[in-house]
Amino acid sequence: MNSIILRTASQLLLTILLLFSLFLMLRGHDLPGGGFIGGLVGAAAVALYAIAFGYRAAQAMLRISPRMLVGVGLLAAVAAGFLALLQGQAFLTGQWWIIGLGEGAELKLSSPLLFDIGVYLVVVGTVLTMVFALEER
Amino acid sequence: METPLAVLVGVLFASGLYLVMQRNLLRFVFGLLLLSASVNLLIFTAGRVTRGTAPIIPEGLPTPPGDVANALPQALVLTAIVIGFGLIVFAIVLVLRTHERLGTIDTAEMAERLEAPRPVATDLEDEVPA
Amino acid sequence: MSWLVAAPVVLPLLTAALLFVLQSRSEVQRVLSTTSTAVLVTLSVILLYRVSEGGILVAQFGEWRAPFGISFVADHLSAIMVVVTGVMAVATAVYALRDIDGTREELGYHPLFHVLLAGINGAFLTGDLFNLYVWFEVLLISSFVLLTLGNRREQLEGGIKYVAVNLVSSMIFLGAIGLVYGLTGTLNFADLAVRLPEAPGGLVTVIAMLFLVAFGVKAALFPLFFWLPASYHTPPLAIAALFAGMLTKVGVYALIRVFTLLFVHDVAYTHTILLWISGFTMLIGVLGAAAQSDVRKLLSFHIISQIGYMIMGLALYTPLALLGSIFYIVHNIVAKANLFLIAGIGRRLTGSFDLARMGGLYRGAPFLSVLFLISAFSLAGFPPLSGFWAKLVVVLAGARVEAWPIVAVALLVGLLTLYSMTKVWQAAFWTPLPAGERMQERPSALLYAPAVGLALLTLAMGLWSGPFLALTEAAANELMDPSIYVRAVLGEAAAAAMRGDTP
Amino acid sequence: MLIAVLVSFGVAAVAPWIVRVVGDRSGWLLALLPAGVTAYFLTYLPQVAAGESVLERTAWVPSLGVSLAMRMDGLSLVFALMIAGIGTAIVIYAGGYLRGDRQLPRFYLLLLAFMAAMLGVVLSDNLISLFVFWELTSVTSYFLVGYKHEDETSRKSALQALLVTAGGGLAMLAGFLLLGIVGGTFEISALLSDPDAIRQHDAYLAILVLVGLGALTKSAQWPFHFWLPNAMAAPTPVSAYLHSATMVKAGVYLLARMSPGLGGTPAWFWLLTTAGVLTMIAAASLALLQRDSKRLLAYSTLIALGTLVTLIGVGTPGAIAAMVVFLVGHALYKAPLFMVAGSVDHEAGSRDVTALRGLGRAMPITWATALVAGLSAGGLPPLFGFVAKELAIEGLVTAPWLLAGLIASSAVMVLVVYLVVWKPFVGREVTAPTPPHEAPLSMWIGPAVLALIGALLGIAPWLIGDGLMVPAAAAVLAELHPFQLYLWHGVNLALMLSVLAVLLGGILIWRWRGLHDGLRARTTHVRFGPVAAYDATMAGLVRFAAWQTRVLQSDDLRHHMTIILGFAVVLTGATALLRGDLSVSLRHETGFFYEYIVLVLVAAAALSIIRARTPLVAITALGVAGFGIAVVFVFFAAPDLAITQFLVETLIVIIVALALIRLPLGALRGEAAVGVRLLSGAIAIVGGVLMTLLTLAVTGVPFDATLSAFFEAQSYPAAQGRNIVNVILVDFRAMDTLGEIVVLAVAAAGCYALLRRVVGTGGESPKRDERAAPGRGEGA
Repeated sequence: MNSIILRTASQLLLTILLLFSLFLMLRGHDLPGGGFIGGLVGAAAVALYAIAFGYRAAQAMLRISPRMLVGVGLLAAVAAGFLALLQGQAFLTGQWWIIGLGEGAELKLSSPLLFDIGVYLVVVGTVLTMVFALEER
Repeated sequence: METPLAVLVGVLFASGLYLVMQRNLLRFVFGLLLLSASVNLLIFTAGRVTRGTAPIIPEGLPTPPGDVANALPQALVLTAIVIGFGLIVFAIVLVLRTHERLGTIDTAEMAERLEAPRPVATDLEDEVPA
Repeated sequence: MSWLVAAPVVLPLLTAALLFVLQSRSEVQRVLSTTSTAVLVTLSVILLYRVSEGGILVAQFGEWRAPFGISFVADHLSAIMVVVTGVMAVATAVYALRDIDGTREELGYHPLFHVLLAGINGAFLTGDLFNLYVWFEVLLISSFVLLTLGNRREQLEGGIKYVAVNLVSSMIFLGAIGLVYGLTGTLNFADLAVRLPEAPGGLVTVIAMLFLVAFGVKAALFPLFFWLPASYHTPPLAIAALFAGMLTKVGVYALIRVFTLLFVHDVAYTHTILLWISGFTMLIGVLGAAAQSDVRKLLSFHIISQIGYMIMGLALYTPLALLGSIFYIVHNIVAKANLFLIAGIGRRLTGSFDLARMGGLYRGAPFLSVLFLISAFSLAGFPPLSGFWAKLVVVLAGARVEAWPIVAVALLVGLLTLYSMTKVWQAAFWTPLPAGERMQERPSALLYAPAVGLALLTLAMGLWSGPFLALTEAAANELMDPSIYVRAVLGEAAAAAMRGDTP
Repeated sequence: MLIAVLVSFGVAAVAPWIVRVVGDRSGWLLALLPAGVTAYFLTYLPQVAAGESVLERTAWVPSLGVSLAMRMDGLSLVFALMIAGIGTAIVIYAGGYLRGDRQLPRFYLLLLAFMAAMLGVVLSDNLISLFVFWELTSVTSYFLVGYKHEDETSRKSALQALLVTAGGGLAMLAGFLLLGIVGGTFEISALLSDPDAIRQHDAYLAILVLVGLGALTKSAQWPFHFWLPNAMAAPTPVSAYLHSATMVKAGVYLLARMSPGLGGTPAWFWLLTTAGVLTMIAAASLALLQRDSKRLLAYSTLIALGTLVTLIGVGTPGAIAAMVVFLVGHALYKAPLFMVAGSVDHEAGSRDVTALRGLGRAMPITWATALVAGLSAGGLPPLFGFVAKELAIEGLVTAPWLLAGLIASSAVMVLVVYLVVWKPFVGREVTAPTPPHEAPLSMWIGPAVLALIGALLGIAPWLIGDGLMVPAAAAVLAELHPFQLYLWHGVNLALMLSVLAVLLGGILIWRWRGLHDGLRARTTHVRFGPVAAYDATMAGLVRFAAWQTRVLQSDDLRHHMTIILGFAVVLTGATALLRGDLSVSLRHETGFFYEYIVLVLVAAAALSIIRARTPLVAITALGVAGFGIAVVFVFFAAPDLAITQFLVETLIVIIVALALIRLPLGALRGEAAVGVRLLSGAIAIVGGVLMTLLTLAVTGVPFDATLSAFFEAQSYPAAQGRNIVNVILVDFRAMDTLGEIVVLAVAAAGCYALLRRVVGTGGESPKRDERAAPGRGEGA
């Protein structure tokens, strides 16, 4: 797949899809989406890149091994559960920090969000690990 | 709409069962996929289905305005789909690897291949005596 | 105390997550992994102590009260199982320091090991049916990977069978969960215990059979056990020992849980089926063992046979029988896993797992002989070792309800177990090594240490069986009265409603 | 009393170290233990002689009614003194016999542990703790018989002894449990205090047979007798101790102990006397075939055991008195005889009585000991054996056929004595494989002392009569029946029968060689009887095990899957028919046309996978089915599910395709035979129908939506989320999701591990296994 169009297109697509996947994840609490769906789309973005440039290039672009992503994601999810323990509440109890940004806009930071980010990372890492491992052969 | 869905559950389940009882491991994998689809659909159906609204609360309201679809089975099925995905991909890769190391994906031949002194190998480095 | 109930799952998960991140640093991994198991067993013992002092402990994740959120429930049975898991974790983790090679470490042995522990403990602690499925899958997928880790050909061949059968049974399990949910609208065990009696009984019995099959596969009951002897002899012994000890017991645990808490409306039917199955499981397993000449395969068949005794206790469904069943589980995990560890040392000394090629261990390794004898004779039910009490209680329970055929089978199987254990003893220990073979290098003390610890535990459970029996008795009494469980999870009102009291 | 048992176990545990430190003379030092224990038990003599019994309670497992209660009465004291007293002689003897043996440390451990266990058996007042000690004697016996474990005969004999006694032990355990249930306690004294409750219970016969099986196997009664002669593979001290003086008498002890509770019924009488007499006769006949001194003595032990069991079966005061006296008499002569045979073997190199001649000159002390013990064994005055036999004959006069058995076997006893204590020693010319010389002190002192005690008690039997024998008989009878012991009873029937037995023995001695050779020639090809039955059982077991494993354990996953799913379907289906009321009422459904089209499409796709001949077709069908299901989710208001299903399906199709590239084309070939397909098809169809019916039945029940209502109400107010499905995933049921991502993480790790191009070296360095074909195939 050495077509320049594809390469250019996939670079563009990569950016758009990655952003879209983050968007899907972040809005998941209120609308269809969430860590899993977002993660799949994100993984698809990188996988597409890998198909266009080879998995080595994709890995280099990522800078971090997909297996590491999995580990970090797991850590994030478990950590989200631990936040509640610090407050003396049960494991995985939702913690919310709502920061007003003025004019009615607000930023909702929360442990469920962190949890969902963990899910996102694990999904991206998992799918990429699988795809890279299959591609490698 | 539960009745036709229940019938579909049965058809998928039966096809899956038939396929997992085959000698060919690839067929086995397909059977597994069908079984998975069948039970996912079963959970979905068991929570009763409605054509109404998705379980999403509109802006500005604290709770859904009227009847919405049952959210719990959806969440369960979502989890089950994801878990099934992980398991089945692992199974596929295992079949692939078994094919490389034993030279067959026929369940009736696998044990014999194990006894063969020289495996049918695709990658020679595997054959360093373990 | 809710953190304590979650700790046996969260700690290994956290450890696994850290180990995933630290994948490239082998020394750090080893230290972290072993330390974590030590902490795990400590926390588990504290949990059991708390439960035995103050009764059932419940954790409601996210502070969502039952039945809406997911509950973890530590009753006596769960806490006992968690402690045993902790003990096995420490033993196999130490053994693994010498048994697991660098390649397997690099492929992720350490995090996988902890995920497996988390899955096992999750299955023991969860009070939610769907969540049980999730932990089952966690332990299954990690066992899949551990089983095939290293990609040796016999591992793959055995792995295929193990994976295939277990995946299909998982599908049946999931389907059964869907049906239960559709019937009751709930997933919480305690809530189900309240609501299932109101559901159509015949339908519930049919669904119960699906659970019996699904858990029966994991527990390796007759005739669902084929995957076990096809695969358990293939991985390194540190992994095989943990599998042999724990995995089937998770299935047994699940059977005990659902057939004491959920499906007790038609005991005459369901538990009679269990009784038949238990008899065949005992018999077929031990006969399978008699035909084997590979130590690991022989021991694998024994696992099946002994599962039969545990199910017999459940099937008899009296407090004494359940006590026996639980005591049997604990005894069996310790003794059976130890035999695998000892077989591993024996293999290092003689260079083989094949009884025809092993030999000379009585002369060459007297200490190992003692360790083997303790575990093997315990499994054969010889007094005063732990297995004797286990068998005694189960048989006594059978005699009390005059279930003579199963009592006869249980005793006969005891004799056959003795026969197959002496077969190993005679061939591997008494018979001299084949001509021209010499004893190999002295195995590391790290391999011996866990075997010694488990042997001492077996001895202790035999000679001071009183306290152990008291704990299991408390567990059995809780199981016989589901309203205790329901009260702990849902409160007094639900328990009273369940007992049929009018408030 | 428990303290004596525990101390003995303790000393046994450290015995190996003592032997290593002290060396060759450790036998003398270790003998202090049994000697001390003997002295300790002698202190109970006054109380016991006064007719008291001492009870000592120690809790063990109270919740099961198991205690370490110990009781001392006449019967227990007789046994305890025998065990410890003869034990002293044996421990000293073994020091000489096994001098310099590498395994001596282990030997002492086992021997002393056996002694401790045996003491436990005869002192326990609790059925379960008695069983515990009982089995410990079986185990220690196993290791002692297999002492020369590098020799295959030893191993086989050890296993045989273990399996026979342990098998009987398990029957006995069942009997004990039954007894405990019937009597409401495991305490023996409590059980025996109310014998009618047991004897008149429906389970009496079962209890009798089960407990009897334990006793009869342990005491090697016909048809379980064969393990005892084979156990002669053990070193001589073991044969002398376990297999003549003590362990084999455990069965006798148990019968005597239980006799107040179980005895006195016709069933008891017939069971015991039949077994006893058959044992006497079988042993007497088989003894004629032997020329190995230890085997000869083993068969004579069987005769004695048969006599004891017969006497207990008869159960009259006279018979019981005879039993306790015979018990002691036998122990006092049989142990020395074994030791003498061992000394001869040790110093002259053979146990074949036809290969030895004229040893008397070289081994005078040994010979003298042999003669004294032998005369006692032959039942000749003025020795204790004579007293015992006279009593036995008197005890059996009421049952002529039992008496006939006793006389016949006594005659053989005389022959055995001649062959063991006379034939090898007399003569001027010395015939022996190695030049004989006298045994060392350690090897003659023990037997000599025991033989002398036998002689002393023969002359003055009253020494132990009232003090020990009468209380012992009283314990068995549960009431006091005083009797006197005399050496000389005057000329009476018993004496005449005794003379008859000796005369018959003389005839046997005269005709022995011809009889022996003739019988041997005729019996070499015998292929039936208890031994053949044992061998056939063992061989059959192995064959059956192999057969059932072959049948059930095919190597083919497809077979496993078919059996498992077949079982699942049959079990569920049968339950549905038997118990279930899957009354499915067809409901009126209001579906849209396009919905049905999608459903039919999915079903058709699924079915076409079955028919697919090429992977491409299958993958396409799979994709269609998956996307169809996603569409179904769209129809029924599940957007998250639809998206997920769509994405996952895509990924799976891609991954299957990636994998397929590496699999051979036509990978879907390989069809099974028509019959197999029909079977799978039937299972599949029934399974599918069941699933449909169950789903319909379940959805036909009114739905309880409490949980969902809670989620709808709390999702936004309490969990700040509008997408209820997502809130359930990350908050309400976040634990599920946590598990789910762990599954994913591990699946990824698994794929990585499977696909990495590394060699699994295994933790093991290359060993023999790997050089040949590894693993499999060695199994069946």
